[in-house]
Amino acid sequence: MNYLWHILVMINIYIILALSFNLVAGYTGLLSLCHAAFYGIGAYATTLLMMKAGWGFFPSLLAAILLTGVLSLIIAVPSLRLRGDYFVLATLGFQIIVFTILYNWVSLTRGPYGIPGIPIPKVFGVEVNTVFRYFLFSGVIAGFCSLLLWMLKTSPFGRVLKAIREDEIAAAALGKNVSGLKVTAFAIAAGFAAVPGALFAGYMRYIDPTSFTLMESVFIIAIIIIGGAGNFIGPVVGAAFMVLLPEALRFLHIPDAIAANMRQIIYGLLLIILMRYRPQGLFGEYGFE
Amino acid sequence: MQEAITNMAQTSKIGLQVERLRAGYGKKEILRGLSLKVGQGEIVALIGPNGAGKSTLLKVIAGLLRPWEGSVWLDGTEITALPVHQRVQKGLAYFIQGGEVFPSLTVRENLEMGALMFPKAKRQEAIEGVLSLFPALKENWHRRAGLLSGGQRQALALGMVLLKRPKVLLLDEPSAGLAPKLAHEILAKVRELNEHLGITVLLVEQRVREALQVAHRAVALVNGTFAAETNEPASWLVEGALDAFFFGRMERAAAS
Amino acid sequence: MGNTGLNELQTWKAKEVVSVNGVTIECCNLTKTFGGLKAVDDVSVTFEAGKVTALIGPNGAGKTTLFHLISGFLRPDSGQIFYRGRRIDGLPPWRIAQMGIGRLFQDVRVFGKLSALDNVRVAFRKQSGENPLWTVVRRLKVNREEQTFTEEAKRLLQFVGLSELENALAEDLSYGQQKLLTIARLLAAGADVFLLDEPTAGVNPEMVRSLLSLIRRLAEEGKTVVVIEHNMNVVMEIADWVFFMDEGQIIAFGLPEEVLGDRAVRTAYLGI
Amino acid sequence: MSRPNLKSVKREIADAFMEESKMLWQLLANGFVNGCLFALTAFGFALIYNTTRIFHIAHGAIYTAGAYLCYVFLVKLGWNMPLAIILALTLTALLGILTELLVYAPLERRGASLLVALLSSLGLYIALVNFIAMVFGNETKVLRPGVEATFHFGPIILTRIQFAQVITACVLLPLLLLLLRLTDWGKKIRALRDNPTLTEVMGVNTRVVRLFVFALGSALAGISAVLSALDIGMDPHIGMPALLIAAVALIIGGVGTFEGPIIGAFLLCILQSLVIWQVSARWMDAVTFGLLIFFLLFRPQGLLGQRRRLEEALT
Repeated sequence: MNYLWHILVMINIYIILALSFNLVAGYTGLLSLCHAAFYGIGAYATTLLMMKAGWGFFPSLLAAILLTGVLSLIIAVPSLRLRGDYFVLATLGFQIIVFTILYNWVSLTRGPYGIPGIPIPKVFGVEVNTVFRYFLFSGVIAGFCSLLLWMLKTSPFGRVLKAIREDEIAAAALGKNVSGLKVTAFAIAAGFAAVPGALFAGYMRYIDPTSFTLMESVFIIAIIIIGGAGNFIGPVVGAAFMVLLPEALRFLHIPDAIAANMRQIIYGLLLIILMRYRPQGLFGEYGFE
Repeated sequence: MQEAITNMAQTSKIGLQVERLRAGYGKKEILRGLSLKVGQGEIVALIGPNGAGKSTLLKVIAGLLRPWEGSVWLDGTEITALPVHQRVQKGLAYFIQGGEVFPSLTVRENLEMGALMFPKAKRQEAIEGVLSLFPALKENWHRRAGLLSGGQRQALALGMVLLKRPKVLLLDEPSAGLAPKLAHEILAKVRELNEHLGITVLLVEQRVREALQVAHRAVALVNGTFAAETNEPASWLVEGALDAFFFGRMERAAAS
Repeated sequence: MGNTGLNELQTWKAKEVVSVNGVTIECCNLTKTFGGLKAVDDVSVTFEAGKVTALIGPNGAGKTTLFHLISGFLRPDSGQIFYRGRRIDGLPPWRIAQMGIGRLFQDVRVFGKLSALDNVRVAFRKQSGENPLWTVVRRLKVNREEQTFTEEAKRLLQFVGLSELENALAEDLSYGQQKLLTIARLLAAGADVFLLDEPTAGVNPEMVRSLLSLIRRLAEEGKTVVVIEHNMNVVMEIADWVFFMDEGQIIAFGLPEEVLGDRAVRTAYLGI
Repeated sequence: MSRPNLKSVKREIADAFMEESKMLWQLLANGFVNGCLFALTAFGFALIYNTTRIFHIAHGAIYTAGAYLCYVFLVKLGWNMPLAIILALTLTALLGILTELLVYAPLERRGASLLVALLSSLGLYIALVNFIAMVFGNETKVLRPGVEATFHFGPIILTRIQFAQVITACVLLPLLLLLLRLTDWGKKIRALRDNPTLTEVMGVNTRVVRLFVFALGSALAGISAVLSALDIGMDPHIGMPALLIAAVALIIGGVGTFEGPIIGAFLLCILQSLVIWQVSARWMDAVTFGLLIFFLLFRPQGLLGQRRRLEEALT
């Protein structure tokens, strides 16, 4: 049974990642390659605050959200005026720099050795110490995040982001502060990405930089594209699909060594095929055109 | 809408023909069912206000814009679905509005791009022919085209098109931005090429007077459709003859 | 679509829109150069409220550049622009738009994947729901406000004749309908000045009728309307005043029949 | 008593200084050799990007494929080196052509956005690299076992392969630049870079030029990959760093130019050597991508490129 709960925990984590990324990519139309960096910053910030400052899980998480949101401005403010592939490249650069820092700032992050023994989160004094409990815990948090993101997306705020995505010049001509709104959306999405980071750290009880690489950013993009960008159902379906696919391969009795590559090949081919025939993904509404 | 009546002055053979063309950009409809014939060896001037669809028509004929409906014919064969470069190989040449060149290639290289279909040995000779037309280009032989003045660039672009020795020539404002004297020379050159080589020309020109003087026939477009034509273009030079196309129903407004 | 209620529509933001005649936009000695080419060359013009002013001239005369300068998408090299006495050159486009200068682009620029209704609703100014914090914390207030906006948007859609299509995606509308939609959008944005770049181009003739009457009505309601237009029939029909531009300069202005009858204008236009 | 001691201390200092300067020379030389390799990859990438504007991430996978194809012929099948390399490069070029035919050309015909092409390219990268990893495994493979012969040039030591890398790049790169200037194909490629529409109007079949560009660019990536693999071996993930350096080299050298990426690659690799010298190899990536962001923000036209007019961006 634990196996099932484990998978659902991972789905919960990726749902928050995908929905927050959707705010940037699907709603605002900004293809960013550094969402995993924010995910990682969130994980490390929460962990370090819990372990070094001795804070509880929730205060650490809140601080991590704020920190991630603020740090995202470093890349967002200057690079949002870049267009198309230049913006993608700038965020790629940021992703790699963040990874390098996590990897090399050994005195703070222990670098490649990672941080073991992360404390188990407590809710009202109760330790979330079984997989099932963690599933409930992450489910409630994912539900809460989804609710918040849903409120954002169904609000005039979400609507004006979509308008910017469709035509930012027209949006500016209607009096919308395009750069301000873009930066806001970017920072909110980054802040939300800290949540799955904290959940991941608390669940694994060990983190190292390899969970927050460029390929993880690409994985998040793949979720959005396969499920579909620009609405609510697409990212959720995408997250479930991407987490379940390797498990499905396992059930087909494909050896683990091959299955790992095979699922990546499937993601890759799906990306190509969807871009060719259905750029808005399976359930999405926006196709990066 | 009135269909184009075609009484071609020079010859009965059709060099270029479009049939019931509808075309535009995105959802914006520019050509609204336009039909037109140009006889072989004929110079036809297209007249009409901005936005009438003259440039769009040339783009469709050249193959840069796919029409929504209708067909394009060159020397009796349909070319509606042909890619641009195949139309060029069939003898169509197109001078793009504004005189586009390759800015980072030198003048010489630009001309060589125009002369690509000649065997290498013949290129220089062909290019010399064009240079005699625009001596200023010779002076800038090794300069990057992006550094040329507007007029020189225009001349270079025209030289590249003329190098193609086309059967049908589409000219979109070839004299724009040129000094009046040079503009006149260029149009005279077009007429000369037409007379000596029998090139068919479809001409869009801001300088309506010059265009009408050089053309065998003139066609007026208004709002994406055929409005009128004449076998005596000079007759349209009379004061007020073109008002209907350019200024519409003046009298009604003046009366009110 | 009679002459219903544009004034009524505007009452709720009456403070912002002063519906009196007089000069609203004033351009003084504007110059804009693109790498040696003077696109706008020492242009001084004024546009008045309650009138339709047409800006005509050959391609490349600098008309669209002038619009870009007024709406802030380009900065003038020299010269000043005033809107109701306030200097606006140098401000970012969205600030200028917020002050009430609306702009319709040559290509329609609708928000394709948004419904017609959303295209209009997104345009309203001062939506507290555009603040992400408020949409979460003060959801009820935002929702109430949203109801008002929805009603207003529906009335605006009715005003431009698109009520039945409010749920259609903007990209599925015809070109003419999209233009009507963008005008509704400008009304929602509280525009007081309408800079319309070739509003009738590419629109089918039947739709041109309703567009023109709409434009006319905007002027009657006291808006400042400026159109760039190539179709002289249209100019004769709707313009109160005409500026003729050629090679970056205003070379003639006056009543439509005066300008179109002007010898120099005919030469520049016809090339005869 | 103290004199000899002082002398030896002095000598030690001098030795240390010599060592230090020797190391600098060696590092600079290594930077230059790497520059040679990455200039080839960057040139191939630039060839494709400048003419098609496709951000060809799959270039990295094609790079990897080049090395592994060579591995198959050379090690698995035991053929001789020239044959193996030529065959590998031919197949790499073919892979580039297939990429254009099957992935990019259909998108181009549909008029898809460049972001869509970029995402397709990303998909292709992932699929290809993982296919290679599935077939060959993730561990490092070598093309040639044993120790290489070395050459000494003053303080600098180069292995025979490194020497070959320098020679190849120093012959190929000027030759390619010359071919771009002098041949019809070169002119067509530069014309396509300048103005695709006019190129078509000049009667050039741009689709064929694009295929040619993909073939040539991929073959260059292949050459670079094989040369690198001969030196330090390969694993399925060598393509990504190569691609990233090529892309950064193009941006800092100047998008739209062909000399730019070459200069960019050399600058970048030498800078990396200096970072190793003064800071640490571990911060190399941070410096590289910091430089990328700096250029994107403050000099997007790169060292050699021309600034696009602001007004062009508006329309």
